[in-house]
Amino acid sequence: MKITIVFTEEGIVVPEMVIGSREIGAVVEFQGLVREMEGEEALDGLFYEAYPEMAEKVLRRHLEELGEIHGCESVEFIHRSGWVPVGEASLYIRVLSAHRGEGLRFLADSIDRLKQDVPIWKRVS
Amino acid sequence: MKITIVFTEEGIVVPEMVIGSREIGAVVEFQGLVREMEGEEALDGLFYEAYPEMAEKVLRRHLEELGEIHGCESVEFIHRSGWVPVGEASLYIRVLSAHRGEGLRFLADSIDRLKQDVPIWKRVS
Amino acid sequence: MDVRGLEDLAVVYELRWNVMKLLAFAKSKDDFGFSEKEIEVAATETPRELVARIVPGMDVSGIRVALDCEFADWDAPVGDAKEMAFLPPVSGG
Amino acid sequence: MDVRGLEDLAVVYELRWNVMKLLAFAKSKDDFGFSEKEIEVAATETPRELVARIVPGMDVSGIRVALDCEFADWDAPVGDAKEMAFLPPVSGG
Repeated sequence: MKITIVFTEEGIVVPEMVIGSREIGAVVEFQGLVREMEGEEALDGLFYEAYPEMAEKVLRRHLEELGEIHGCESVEFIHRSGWVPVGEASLYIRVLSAHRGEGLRFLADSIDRLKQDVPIWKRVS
Repeated sequence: MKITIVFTEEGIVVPEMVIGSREIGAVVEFQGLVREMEGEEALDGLFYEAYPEMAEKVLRRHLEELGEIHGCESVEFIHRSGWVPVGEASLYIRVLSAHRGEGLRFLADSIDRLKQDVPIWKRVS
Repeated sequence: MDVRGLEDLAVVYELRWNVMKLLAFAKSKDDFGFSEKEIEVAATETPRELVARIVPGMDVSGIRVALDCEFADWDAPVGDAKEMAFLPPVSGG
Repeated sequence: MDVRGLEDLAVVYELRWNVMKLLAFAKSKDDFGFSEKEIEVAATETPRELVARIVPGMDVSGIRVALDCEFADWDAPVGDAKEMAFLPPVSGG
């Protein structure tokens, strides 16, 4: 499985889509946007902090495992750090796979695993 | 829930994203591409036929129900008909929701329901 | 319209004939030999009776029928519907 | 290196001191009072011992420790690791 992981301080730009195989039947994309309401509080944005070297390593291992489990073709994963204003994306994921089921499961699992132990933190200010 | 359904004979162009609320936290997009191998056979593409008036009606009812069930903000649904070459999209769906779980479930269910009884057919030539 | 029971309904319908548009999709086009056709139909006639009349011996098992863009019963009268569609198993997506 | 057992390993390690980079992330920065710091560490010292030495009384429950970008055990010797990181519960996404 082809895995691309990017941590960036800049605004996320959706990468151009390259369909490398005539056997890709499903493209699943996810964007996580910063929301205004976090609990009771109205925010202007969130500040993300990462330990990028470790985050890359831990995340890559998860994505490789999920690739084995679900059998997808490729994943592009972008996480923004620093200040992210409300309405902008902190996270972008694109999964290419033969069928939708495996792409959707890969996507859901990859976000669950991101939130499990990948060293990235957000704070309100 | 805001529902947009389009049937088109043209190539699908991903519509510009409009985030209408500061409470949207998840954008889930799906593209279904025509694959070369259908069973044993190598294809150049697929021909899609629709009964668009009824497809729109049946699909809208499904999406409204799923909106009640999962509580999403909006869905844009585009299905192409006519000849679709391998590697191009026959289907595009974008769901906006507060959280990823509801958006992912909405997306998965909407494709299941599409394939259940929405009057659209594909054939090899 | 003052209708008190099924028999009265039948009497009322018996008097009415509609011009109905028939649509056959996908494989049904081959089965029926047309994709679109106009035909006179009595309000009391059922889709199954209509098919038996226009394509005798036709087997509609596996095919769904719709009236005015709603799934319908093969054995219920068509009433005032203006459009009947024959729908083989769908395969969109 | 010719090592035959844990005791030999301890002897070998005892002799070695590393300069290690410590990293504290998120809330740990406040707890530790630094975000980055260099410190001399014996190969036999455990992360828990190191923390007790540099921030006496510090409670590390809920915090994970990593050595060279891998999750590590609070109670295993740091060995040759060059970087130790203190990781409060993550919240990315």
